[in-house]
Amino acid sequence: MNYNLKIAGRDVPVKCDVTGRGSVSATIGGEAYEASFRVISPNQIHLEVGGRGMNVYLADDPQGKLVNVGGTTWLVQDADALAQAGPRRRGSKDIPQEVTPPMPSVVVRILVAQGDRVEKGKGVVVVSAMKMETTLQAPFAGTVLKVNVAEGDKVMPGQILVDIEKEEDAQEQE
Amino acid sequence: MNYNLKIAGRDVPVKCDVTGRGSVSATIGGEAYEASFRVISPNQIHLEVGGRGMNVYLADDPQGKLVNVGGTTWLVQDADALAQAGPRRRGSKDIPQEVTPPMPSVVVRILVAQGDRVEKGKGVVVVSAMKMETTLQAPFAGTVLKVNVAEGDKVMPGQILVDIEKEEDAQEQE
Amino acid sequence: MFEKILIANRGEIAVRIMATCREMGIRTVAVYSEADREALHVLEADEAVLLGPAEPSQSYLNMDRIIAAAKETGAQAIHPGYGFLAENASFADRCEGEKIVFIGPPAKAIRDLGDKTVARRTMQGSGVPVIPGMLQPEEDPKKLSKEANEIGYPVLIKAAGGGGGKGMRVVRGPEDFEDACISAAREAKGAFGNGDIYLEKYIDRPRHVEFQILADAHGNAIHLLERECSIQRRHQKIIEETPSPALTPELREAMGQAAVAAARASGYVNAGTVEFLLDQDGRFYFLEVNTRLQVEHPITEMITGIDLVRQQIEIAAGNPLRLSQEDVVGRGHAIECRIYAEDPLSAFMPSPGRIQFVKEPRGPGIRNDTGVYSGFTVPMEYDPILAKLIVHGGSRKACLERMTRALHDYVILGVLTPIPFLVDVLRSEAFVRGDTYTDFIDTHFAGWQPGTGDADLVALAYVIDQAAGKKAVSGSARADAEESSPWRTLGNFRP
Amino acid sequence: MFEKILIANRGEIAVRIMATCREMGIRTVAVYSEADREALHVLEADEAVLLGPAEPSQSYLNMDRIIAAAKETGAQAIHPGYGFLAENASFADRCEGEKIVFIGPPAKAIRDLGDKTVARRTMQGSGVPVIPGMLQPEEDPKKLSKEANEIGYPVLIKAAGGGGGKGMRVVRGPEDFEDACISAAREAKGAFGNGDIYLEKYIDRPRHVEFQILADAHGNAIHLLERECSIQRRHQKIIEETPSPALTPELREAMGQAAVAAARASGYVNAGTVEFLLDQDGRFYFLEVNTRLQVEHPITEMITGIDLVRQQIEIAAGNPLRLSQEDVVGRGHAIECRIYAEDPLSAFMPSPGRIQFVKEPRGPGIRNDTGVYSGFTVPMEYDPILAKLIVHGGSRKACLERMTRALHDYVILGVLTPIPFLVDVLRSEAFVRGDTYTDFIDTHFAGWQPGTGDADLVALAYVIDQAAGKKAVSGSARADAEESSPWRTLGNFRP
Repeated sequence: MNYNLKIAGRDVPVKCDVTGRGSVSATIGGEAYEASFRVISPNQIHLEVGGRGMNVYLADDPQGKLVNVGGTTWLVQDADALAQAGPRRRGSKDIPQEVTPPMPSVVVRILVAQGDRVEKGKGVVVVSAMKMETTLQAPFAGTVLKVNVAEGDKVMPGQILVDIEKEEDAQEQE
Repeated sequence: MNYNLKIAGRDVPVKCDVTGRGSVSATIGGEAYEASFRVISPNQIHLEVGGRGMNVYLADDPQGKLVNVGGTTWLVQDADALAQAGPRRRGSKDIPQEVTPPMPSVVVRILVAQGDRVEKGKGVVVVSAMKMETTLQAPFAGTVLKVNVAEGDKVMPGQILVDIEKEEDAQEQE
Repeated sequence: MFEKILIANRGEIAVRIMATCREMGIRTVAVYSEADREALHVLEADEAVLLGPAEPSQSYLNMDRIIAAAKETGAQAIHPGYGFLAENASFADRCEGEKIVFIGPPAKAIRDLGDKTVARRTMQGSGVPVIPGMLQPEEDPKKLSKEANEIGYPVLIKAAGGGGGKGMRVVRGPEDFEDACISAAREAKGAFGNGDIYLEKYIDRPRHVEFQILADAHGNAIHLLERECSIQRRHQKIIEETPSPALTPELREAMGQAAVAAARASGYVNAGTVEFLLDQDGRFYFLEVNTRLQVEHPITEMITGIDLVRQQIEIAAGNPLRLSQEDVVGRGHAIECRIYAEDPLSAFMPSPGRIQFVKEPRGPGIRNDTGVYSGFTVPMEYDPILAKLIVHGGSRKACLERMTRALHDYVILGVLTPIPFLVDVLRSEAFVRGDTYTDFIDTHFAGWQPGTGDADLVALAYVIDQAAGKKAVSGSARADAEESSPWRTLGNFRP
Repeated sequence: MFEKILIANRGEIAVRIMATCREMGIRTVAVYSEADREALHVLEADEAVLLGPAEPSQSYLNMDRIIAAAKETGAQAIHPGYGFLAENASFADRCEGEKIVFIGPPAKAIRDLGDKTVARRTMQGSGVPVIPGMLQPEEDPKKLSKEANEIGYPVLIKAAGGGGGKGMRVVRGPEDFEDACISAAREAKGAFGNGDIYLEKYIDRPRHVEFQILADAHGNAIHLLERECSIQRRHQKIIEETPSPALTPELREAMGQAAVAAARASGYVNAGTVEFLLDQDGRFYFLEVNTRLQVEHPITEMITGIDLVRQQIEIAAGNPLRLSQEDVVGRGHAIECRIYAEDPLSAFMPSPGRIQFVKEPRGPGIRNDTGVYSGFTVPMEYDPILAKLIVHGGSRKACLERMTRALHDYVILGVLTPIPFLVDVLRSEAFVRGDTYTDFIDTHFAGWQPGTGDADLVALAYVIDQAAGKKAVSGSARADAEESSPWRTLGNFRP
């Protein structure tokens, strides 16, 4: 089977054949791997690669599959299916292209009103999660078309809190 | 729903109605109970009876359902279904009516041969599990019809290792 | 002794307090909000009472409901844990008025020590060194700037009403001073409903070293050695250890005595923590007293072998301390790592959500105080702490090795955690050397990124899970137990 | 220091040894039988080698395969754990011959101490008190009965070749003596391939008190205090504690010195245990030396804060002991309960099978050394020990409360365990009083039955699981989180 995986923002093409019960051969990026494995539980697989044994832990997640190897957890997504997936929690450091909270939160303050003109980076909504406030910024210069939430609303990642019409000349600024 | 349960050799008739999501009323033996519950995992239910909360843990078992309450685990069997179930691990203290091992084990020695006459309680087969030997006794006086196993065989509870024909007069001795 | 105690808190601290109560044969009452119906502290309690909606003001901060719950369930005492109502003097008053024992210090001690300038006056009055600066709050910017010149820049503006970095400003010179005062006062007003501010000499690159104290109602007061908590971000501790790599026996002795003096000066009863700043030259200054059980109390329990919650309950029941200062002997080294639900890759932004899977580390010297379990949904309304991993070792080195191992074996899937970040901090030369100052994270880990070494294995695990995982799950792992081993057998090993 | 160690064992002890290896940065090699393909010690190792079929003779006792595995994987040392090859002198010889370090005492010490009469001679020669009796094995029943008359009845017939109650007989008077000798010799021959027997004065209702010793290759030897292991059935320990409720400081001092003398007399190196019998009058007698890491070693680690496996590895690597006798200070109290797969209701018959579900106890002072997990099938071929629950507390009372609580919170479904039995033992007046003698179980718990108090709740849980459990499992517990609380809310509580 072939996969185009997205791991922490990197694209990783994978070719994989189950060569027998409990053993696979795979090509990841350029590298070839021979591995044997044992499914220990729905969340644990014991892997053996190059004579070295290790336990990996997995769980499905709304955004993809969470995989823990060697103490670090990664979000793995199937690039082909990514179109439908929500915004990535990780990777991209710059401002997301929509006004949406990075995590489930509550709207604390709304800093703009319909019709306001905003500069790129201006704070538009303040949300709060777990006692910490976060100010969501305008992704680009433009005009506020619509504010979709009210103070006190519970909001989720992917939900667009404010619609902003991008300015033409802002295009070039990007 | 009505159940006839067998718990540690005791018969326990139960009447139970789910009176709403997360709450039941039940009559157990003579006693009436009002309880609310929450399913925490496939193996854990949180119960609340008479203002007191407790966690119970459950798992299915070849012989019935294992239920842990207050630090003790019980084998609970549905009496109506018991006919098909294997021999009980617990409860009855006297010699089982067949020559069968109490746990998965290996046959170490066979002490009788076909045609032998045996007294009730005579050792007929020695099995071993976890470094401990156990001598299985004749359940009653009789004649050995057939020895069904050889030394070194792995045997399971319920499996009849030796067939013994009961003597008529032995009947009365019971 | 009490027969029943209500724990007015949630999460790991409520669970930890209940553990001691059960060992003492005391029945426990949990309180919970609608967001916490299946929280671990509810599952572990003997009884539980719903307080109200998720919002803290309507649940864990709702004094009326909590008092009523205690009366309804017949609880004779309330343990407030930390946070929420733990340092709320009026709640302590309420309890007293209702004849319910508040397991904590007297309301007056909470009130006096809660006001930073009052506390500074009390300490200075009893010979506890305080940071040079003002002993009274002030509003007039003119007067404040005069004070600033006397103290000498850099100065620190602080709020009299509370801590946590709210209303705090470092001012390097007179030019920015007035603006800083105004914004600090505004922030303080918002945070504590009290805009009072005052000035302290700003101490550069200090260590945060605190002493655990125990005082009973019979005039006995002792300290239980120190905890160094310099590893912080956003004024929030993330790693604590004891003993402090910075203390000499002499310094420990002196600071311990100051801590006990601070307890006596404030008429303190029950368990508390005296926080000090330790400067580059080994001078220490009183910072504040936390009038509650501290988040990081377990490391003290690990090296002293003393159960602090048991001590709190005994003291609250009016029993005299059975421990003398000589009985307190530190053994080995202990470190605590706080496991928050946060994303180390996005400025440690909170990461609530459903915990799909948890595997806790285990083994000699490892303790994990947790408030979550596989399948639990971490609410967004509360503090993001999931658990505290505490390890004990014979030496700081052995303790570090053990903690690194334990973090490596700690798997939490579903919410993000700083575990890989914590491992890198513990392995860093600066930490291993013990060069731990409050600016540690900013200095050494500003732009931290996780290693990407295992990315291929991650992909491999993913595809194996896709290819074989799902169907194999149904116990077919058992089935192929009879098949040929997945392991190389003798002869084709790669050494 | 070693870079890689092979652990020639399985189950909880293999897992526990690996934990210390990892903390020391040493890579681990597991060996396993076909019955252990998914055993925890295989999952936790860096590498693993299949030895062969389940039968111990073809796997964990197969010296050739184990030595070969060590060479193939490049392991520089082998830790034998306990049981299997741990006290096999020829295996120690084999390792030496192959230039692999055996993490244990020299072959000669194992051999000398393995022969009970040789050991008795050695000890008597160096002033360690031994039980009055013979110092040479004897076959001739006539001579033996002469000895018996000299010693005076009751006498104890023992096998020279080994312990565990095999070939052991108490004889109260001359009439039964000869038959007893014959059957004892036969049993000994069967068990140890050596029919030699000898006689000792039978000591009535003794306590079993053992001392942990550490000796390095440089002539340093110390003891790490005692463990009392009087709670036994079928000569198998089930509960151990330290300190012993029976020892005065003077007695502890004297026995500790005797233990160190025993170590020196036998040229002992590495960790070992000197077992004594303590009689009603406080006299103690040398019993035997266990030349390995003891099953119950963790309670010593809990009160001394010393990692015994780390010490074993350091000593085996040729390093001198860094500990002096003064460094060994006991703190608090520790108890271990062995969790076997056995049926407390059927004469503790072994209970192998698939573990459907495990929930381990957790909390301050609780340590669980385990070799199993949910879904693992416990093989029938090996020792039935599943785990060891160890707790530490400030006092014996606090420790008992903590252990009782921890056992109560320990859930294992699928195999039977003695947990309810252990709880009743710990709660019994005799145990609480510390009246612990080797006949404790026979005296107080012969016909033990579990309480039936909760039977109705068991039935209730069963029917709820039937009615609602199955469908609710699929996370619908989440769904009804929004519904009305299952808990009584204020107003209709029953106090």
